[in-house]
Amino acid sequence: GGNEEPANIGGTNENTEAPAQESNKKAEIPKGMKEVNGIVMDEEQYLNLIGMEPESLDTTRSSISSAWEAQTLLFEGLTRVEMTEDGIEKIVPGMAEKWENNEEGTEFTFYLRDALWSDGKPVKAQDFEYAVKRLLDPKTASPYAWLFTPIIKNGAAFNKGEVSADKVGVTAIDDKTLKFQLAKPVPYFMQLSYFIVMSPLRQDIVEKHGDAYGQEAEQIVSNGPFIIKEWVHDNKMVFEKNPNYWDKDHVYIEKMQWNNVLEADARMQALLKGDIDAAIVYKREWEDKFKSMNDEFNFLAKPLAWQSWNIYNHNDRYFKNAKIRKAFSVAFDKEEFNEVVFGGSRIPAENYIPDDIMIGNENYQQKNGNPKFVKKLSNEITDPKALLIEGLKELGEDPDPAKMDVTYMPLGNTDIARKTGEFMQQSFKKKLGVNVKLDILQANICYDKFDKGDFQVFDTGWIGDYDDPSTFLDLWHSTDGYYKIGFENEEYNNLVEEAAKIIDNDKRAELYKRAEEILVYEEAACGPTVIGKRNTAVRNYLKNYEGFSFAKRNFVGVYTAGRK
Amino acid sequence: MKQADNVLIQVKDLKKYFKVGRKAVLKAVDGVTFDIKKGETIGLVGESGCGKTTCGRTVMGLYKATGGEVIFDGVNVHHLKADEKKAFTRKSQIIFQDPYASLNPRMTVGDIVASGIDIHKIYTGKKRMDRIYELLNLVGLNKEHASRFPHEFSGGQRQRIGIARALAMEPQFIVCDEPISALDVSIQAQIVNLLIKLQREYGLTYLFIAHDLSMVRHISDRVGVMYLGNMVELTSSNELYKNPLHPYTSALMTAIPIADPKTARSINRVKLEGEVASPINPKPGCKFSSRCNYVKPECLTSTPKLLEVEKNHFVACHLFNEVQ
Amino acid sequence: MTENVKSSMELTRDKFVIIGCKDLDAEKINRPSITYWQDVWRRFKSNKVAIGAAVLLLIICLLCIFGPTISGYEYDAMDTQSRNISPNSENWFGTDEMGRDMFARVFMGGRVSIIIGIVCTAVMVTIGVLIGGIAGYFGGVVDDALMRLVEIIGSIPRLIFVILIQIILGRGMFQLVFALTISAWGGTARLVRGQILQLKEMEFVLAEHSLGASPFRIIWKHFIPNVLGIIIVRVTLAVPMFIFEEAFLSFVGLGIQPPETSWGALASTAQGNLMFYPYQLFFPCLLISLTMLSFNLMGDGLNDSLDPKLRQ
Amino acid sequence: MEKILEVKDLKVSFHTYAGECQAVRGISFHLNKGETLAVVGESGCGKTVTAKSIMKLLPVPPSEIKEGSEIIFKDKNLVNMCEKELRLLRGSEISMIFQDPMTSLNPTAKIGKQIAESLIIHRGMNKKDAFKEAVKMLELVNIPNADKRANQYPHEFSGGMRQRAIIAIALACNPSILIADEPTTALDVTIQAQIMDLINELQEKLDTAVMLVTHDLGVVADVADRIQVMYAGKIVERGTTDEIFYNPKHPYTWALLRSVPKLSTENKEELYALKGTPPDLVNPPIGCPFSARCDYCMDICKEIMPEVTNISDTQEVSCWLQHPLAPKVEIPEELRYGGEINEAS
Amino acid sequence: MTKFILRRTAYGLLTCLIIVTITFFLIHNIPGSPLTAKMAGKYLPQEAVKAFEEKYGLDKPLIVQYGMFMKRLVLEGDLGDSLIHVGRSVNETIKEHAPVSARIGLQAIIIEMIIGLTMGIVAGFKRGSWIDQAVMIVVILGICVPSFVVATLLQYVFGVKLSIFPIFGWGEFENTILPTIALAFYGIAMFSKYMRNSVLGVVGEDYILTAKAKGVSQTNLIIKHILRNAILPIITLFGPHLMFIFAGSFVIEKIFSVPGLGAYFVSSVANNDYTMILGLTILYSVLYIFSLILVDILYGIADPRIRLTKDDR
Ligand SMILES: Nc1ncnc2c1ncn2[C@@H]1O[C@H](COP(=O)(O)OP(=O)(O)OP(=O)(O)O)[C@@H](O)[C@H]1O
Ligand SMILES: Nc1ncnc2c1ncn2[C@@H]1O[C@H](COP(=O)(O)OP(=O)(O)OP(=O)(O)O)[C@@H](O)[C@H]1O
Ligand SMILES: [Mg+2]
Ligand SMILES: [Mg+2]
Repeated sequence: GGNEEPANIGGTNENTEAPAQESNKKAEIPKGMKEVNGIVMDEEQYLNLIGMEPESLDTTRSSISSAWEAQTLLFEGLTRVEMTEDGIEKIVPGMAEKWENNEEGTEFTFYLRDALWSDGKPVKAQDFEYAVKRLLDPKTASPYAWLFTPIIKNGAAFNKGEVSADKVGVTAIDDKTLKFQLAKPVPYFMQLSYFIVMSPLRQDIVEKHGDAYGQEAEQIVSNGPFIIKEWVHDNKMVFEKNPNYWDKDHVYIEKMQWNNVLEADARMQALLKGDIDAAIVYKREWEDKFKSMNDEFNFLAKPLAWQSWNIYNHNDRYFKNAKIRKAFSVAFDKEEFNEVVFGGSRIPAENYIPDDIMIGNENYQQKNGNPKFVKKLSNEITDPKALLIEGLKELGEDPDPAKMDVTYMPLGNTDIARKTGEFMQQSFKKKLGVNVKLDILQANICYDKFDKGDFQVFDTGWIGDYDDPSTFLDLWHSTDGYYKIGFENEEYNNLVEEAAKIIDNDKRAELYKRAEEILVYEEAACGPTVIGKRNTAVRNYLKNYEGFSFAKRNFVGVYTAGRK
Repeated sequence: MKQADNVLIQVKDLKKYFKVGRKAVLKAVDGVTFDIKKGETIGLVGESGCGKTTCGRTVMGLYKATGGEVIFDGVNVHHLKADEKKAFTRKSQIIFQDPYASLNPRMTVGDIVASGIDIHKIYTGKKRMDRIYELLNLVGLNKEHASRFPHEFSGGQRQRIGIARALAMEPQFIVCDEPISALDVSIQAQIVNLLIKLQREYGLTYLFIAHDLSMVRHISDRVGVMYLGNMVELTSSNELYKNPLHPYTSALMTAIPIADPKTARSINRVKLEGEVASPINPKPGCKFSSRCNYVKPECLTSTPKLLEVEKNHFVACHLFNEVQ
Repeated sequence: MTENVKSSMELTRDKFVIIGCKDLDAEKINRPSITYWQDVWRRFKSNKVAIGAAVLLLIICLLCIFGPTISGYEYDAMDTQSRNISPNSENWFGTDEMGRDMFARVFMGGRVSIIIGIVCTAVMVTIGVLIGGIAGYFGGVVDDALMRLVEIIGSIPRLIFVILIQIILGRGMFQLVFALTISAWGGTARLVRGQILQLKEMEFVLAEHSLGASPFRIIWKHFIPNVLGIIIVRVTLAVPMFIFEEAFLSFVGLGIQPPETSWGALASTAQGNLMFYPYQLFFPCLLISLTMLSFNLMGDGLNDSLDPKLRQ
Repeated sequence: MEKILEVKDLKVSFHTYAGECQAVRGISFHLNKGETLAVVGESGCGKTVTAKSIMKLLPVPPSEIKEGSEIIFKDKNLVNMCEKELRLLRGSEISMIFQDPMTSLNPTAKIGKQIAESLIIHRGMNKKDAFKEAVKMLELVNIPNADKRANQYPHEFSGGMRQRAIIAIALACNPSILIADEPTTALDVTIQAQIMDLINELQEKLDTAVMLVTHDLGVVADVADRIQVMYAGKIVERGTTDEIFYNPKHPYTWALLRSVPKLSTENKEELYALKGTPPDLVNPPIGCPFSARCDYCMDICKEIMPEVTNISDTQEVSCWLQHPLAPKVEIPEELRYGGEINEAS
Repeated sequence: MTKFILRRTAYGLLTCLIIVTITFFLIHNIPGSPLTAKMAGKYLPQEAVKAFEEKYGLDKPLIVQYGMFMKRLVLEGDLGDSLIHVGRSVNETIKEHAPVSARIGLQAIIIEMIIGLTMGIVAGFKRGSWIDQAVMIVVILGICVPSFVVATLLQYVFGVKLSIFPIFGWGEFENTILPTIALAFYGIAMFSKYMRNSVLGVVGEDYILTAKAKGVSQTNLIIKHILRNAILPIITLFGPHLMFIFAGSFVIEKIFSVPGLGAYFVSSVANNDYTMILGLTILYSVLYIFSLILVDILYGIADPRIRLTKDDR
């Protein structure tokens, strides 16, 4: 899911204000500059940025963010998100001009605006219908079908091949009207309406290229602000402004090159040298450097809907005991962890749900009064070792922690993973006195072991798929959830189930709060560590840049002024 | 050519061809037949490049024969199993023509000389050392030399190392491929004396390849003359020197240099004129025909066979066909 | 004929009596006879540079044994307050990003690296020489079969072996050595084979055949001394290669696991900090380089002593 | 006669494990234009070392040309010359036929190319012409099928053919000095004669001086103008061919001449051979090096190096027997009637 | 010769088949699946997994999958689609990225050969001189300083500080320069080390004296006489090295963002991208086998005494 950062000036509409005054001084437009929509900007509008190789540009068949980043430039869904003046993210019209839903929240109808594909054909409701059905079609084998199968009427049945496509609850009433019928009330359905996998697709184009669709620039016909001109695999992507885009007046960038720079240090060097205009900063030292160069760079920090935690195997000899889990959950300093392992580039976890997840149109944590369950647990337990010993006694194990062997499995064999492992190892040893062995393996093998339950403590996490607490909490439902690691709590199951049935966000927030409390405070099912954050260093002349967010019409309203 | 049972080695129609280039075949040895009796020395002389070395090596089984066979003591040298081969090497040895190349630069002379002793585990420890010193002494080197390496020696000294190595095995049969060519006359004499002495005492058999005809005559019982892969004449050494039949042999005899300045200056040698035939894809006919003063029409078409024209005097020449 | 006789005064008639040659065997051996290997060792010992290199290596080894103790720090003790500190009088090599003392870590890592480097190289060379020797010597079918084996082992991606070893055999030093050497010997084997193909055609090998030498003897006595030079080069190159490869394999899950460390691991970890804390990379690399310098000098020294032509 | 090369007090040592091996121990001689100087002597007495020293081809280390040694060619001392200057001389002015034909040829280069190389260097020929010339050279040294043979590698040649290839290389550039180190050992007598003729021709045509190292006294008798007998790193006797053959003065020369098998000797009859082994040059004897094997050894021989005695203008010998105090010793019987060493054949 | 090449090629095909077969069965024993790799630990219901497996035939017994793979490979020369890169065929990936790696590789090899061999020869020829010692230092640095350090430093000095070459990107010649140098660094060290060693062995040989006696200049002596005799070990190394370099260096390609094959070699195994692994393995083994055939042929050319076919002894 996408989340906007309150601190940032976003959206395109605000752009008009400031330039309004400047327009008086028309005569003074410096050489090499021009004025558009009242904004004074550089004559030539182009950007050089970093962009990872997308696995595919096929929106229904991709699953990683690097693909979504590029796709968001090319495709626009029914809606998009915009930041209101008071910093609240709001869903605003995209391809759909307006929409309505029935009371129970099981039927949504969208009315499309007049928009064109980059090849001049009109965007039709059928393009959306096709996209959703293709997503659900088992033949597509889309990795994201699962998110929609339980939601859309007959989605699951169609996905299993039990019913035909025309039974699926998505229909183009006419060229401009699209109707969704849902299998159950889905309080967060609108959050999905801007999800990239729901972007429209041209059946003729997709079928023409078959399985290979999405692999070459020439194949792509887009309806978003940009078109892709060139795609040299593993090297670069060149985008150009889409002349057919409905809001093209607010797209100032004429040309944009995304370079596939793999090495983080190289990116920083390139940014420093001026080869690229903005890049994500991954390291404290670089952060300091760019911050110190504030006459050249702006530094943007943006939390992400992404939470990491130590997950325990509840079937394990030791970790079936809540006291032991709690002891481990508090036995490391989260601030320190953030500093040592991530160079302070993330946010120490205080809650289970990341801080800027929304519920409806409100911030979830703020709505609940920010209970900080994770922090609370840490504050309460001052002597984790004693707790551990208690837990061991409860289990009838040898109460001497020194005799306890724990295997910690960090996620993968990256540098970060190893540092995480070593940090945890040292912390547990110091604070709990237990012996920790590290199990450093390739990520894929880690997941395999995790799936098989062959682990004790695993460093994993979750990236929210959409902007709602349920994307984090549904995971732990003991039968329907994802985590099959032995966590079973009836109350928790009930809470999650109930919340899924209603659309009243106040009620849901309350239910989720309790669920969160059970999860990390009472049961300590996992021990949250840090929340993701994206730090971006941006050249000063780059205006309105916020970095990638797949909920937004990226680079609409972005321009450069004063590039040398 | 059936011989009495004291024959040690029978070489029958031995052929050794080398492939050179795409289609060219170099017939280094092209059908050579002779036999060597026990305790006998056969000298092998001939123009340089005529196949003496190749013949010697093929007899030793070091080269695979292209055709023909070599019977040593009743067994075919070219069809030996591993252990038989080892036993065979105990009985027969070769002294290599090129002394330096045949010495491993990374072995001390002592070890080189003792190679055979070590391989066949004849002696060990002090006895081995003593034997090494004895051998070095035999060939006119001294004990001090045992711990030196081949490159520290002069040409003649190297050659003597090779001789010592071959003698170390106390073999019955030695192919001596120009064993004395790099030695000064006094050492030559010493080595030849040694070979003869060993032959007298132990009944050794030699195939003695050399260019020094007076030495060959001195040491050999019979001498074979080779020309371009063929044996052209074979007879006892005295007979050969007194009565060379083949035109090539005659030419060879007159070319012997004489260690006396006055005679040397006065002598007039028979010079071999004409183009030298090549062993690469040779033409049919007698190979010497291009340089022969007595060439006849059939010399150009048919290859003469080695025939016994006088008692124990074999010649391969059309001139002597009628004699028979 | 240039040397002038000393004064003629000493010349007395009684010295001019012919006595002939009596003591023909007057020769005495000035030096004890030695074999090739004894000679190699003698010359190696007298090579000052090589001995110096050996001493350097010894010092490094001693530091690896005692270094972690004399630093006064635990090699794995994290101190989040003193992270990334440049070398100073407290932390002689500085600290790493987790605040651990680099001095202790570098020499702790040396233990693993040196052992891995040497053991793996030894295994690799042994197998490689054996296989290469056999293939080169026998040629024909044997050569074909062994070289196909080299091709097969060399072509299957190494990572696959590594993962499978990890699954089937678990992790540990032995598995690590196994994984490191499983496909490394192929290169050595081919190198040795190539040299032997050349050596095989030398006359002295023919001579040895004529003496009835066994293949083993020919390989051992003639081929090995003559390919040893190249094997030494191979060894000097292989040791650092294994040191770095060890890091890679440890990262993908085989072999040593944190908090234990090795030079390769230290170097790799420091990679991300190269721009900011180059000393974190410098010290492990320095140690590897010093070790390799001593290996190289010893190798060159050994090589010189192996070549009788350089004998003095 | 014009001296083209003069060697003065040449001393060459090898630094070996056993100690300093004094391979050449102070020899002086000269070479006249157009003459053939034969160097004969015991195997290992330093002939090759002398020859290589003149070319300055001995590997340093272990070898060392001792200070005070002079090799004067065209008024220049080769000992002090730098590599660059030497390179201009080598092959063109002075060339050498090496003793060991197999190892002296580059195993990986075609014979033709190896011959052509010096032509390219010193005669400035282009590759093609040089190769053609090389084929001619091969023909000249009597290698049949020369055009094909030129394209073969050394290992495909027989010993004698290799030797002839080496000779071809040495003769290619018409040198003014030819050092031939046992050039005909591997050749049969007919070819040997032809090669010697070839060298003779060259000599006549270009006034080349030849230093011929050989064991074959037959060849020496045939071609040499002067002979120089070496023993254990020293020159023991020197003279014209006739002087050495008919009036040798040194017991070692006697021994050499006596060892030649005569056609009169019986088959397999024991040949005359020197007993014992030459001295070890690491510890050369202080006195006459031959003393230990000399039938006429005297006490003085073991103590003091004999003086050089001039027998005639051209003949010199270094032996105590020439000393006035020494007893008169007659030339051994077999050698006495010089002319009849061999039966007429 | 032709016979030899034919025979070796036939062998090569057979070997390749064995390699593919072994690899095929080995990789399916590696834990994890392409899907877990793709989803990076995200939730994936059974149905999605099934749909995916069906699409790529992963649900069939291994032996059937093998049959399908071989059939497609042999009949159509098609290596199948990547399991990770949606809709991307392995053939295409190789076609697109192999030339990139190969280009850098070839340039690197040329540099290695020229500089490495020169350094080795000079060091060996002037054994013990200061040049020799300087070369040794370079060699030690070359083998002890990891390629990522070399690459990063090059990038920093020539890309950032001096701004002579670009830091990233691909397409122009100037893009290839730094990666080439970084890649060649180790090879230079390796080849000069080996070369020095074999030159040392050759300079003492008698035929070098012969050449000197001809008055051959030093350069010619080295080129015409020493090089060819000393080159054998270099040839041996050259073969596999050629292949390694063609396969691309992950580290260097990553640092300079070169779109080569290197990354695919690493990620395909890590991601259980079976078809990609097999495709790359085939590429790799074909290159390897071919380079070894080349080596064996070069042996005979470098040293005429080495015979490819046994005949004489
Ligand atoms: N590289 C070396 N190291 C040590 N000693 C050597 C070396 N080369 C030659 N010698 C010694 O120098 C002496 C003279 O050798 P040289 O090659 O000149 O003999 P030569 O007269 O040519 O003998 P031959 O007729 O046998 O070739 C020999 O005793 C030999 O042992
Ligand atoms: N390995 C080989 N490959 C090709 N040809 C060869 C090989 N060995 C020898 N020959 C050729 O075989 C012929 C005979 O050679 P061989 O060495 O037997 O002659 P030889 O009689 O010993 O001569 P020499 O007296 O000169 O030593 C020569 O023409 C030679 O070129
Ligand atoms: Mg021969
Ligand atoms: Mg000599």
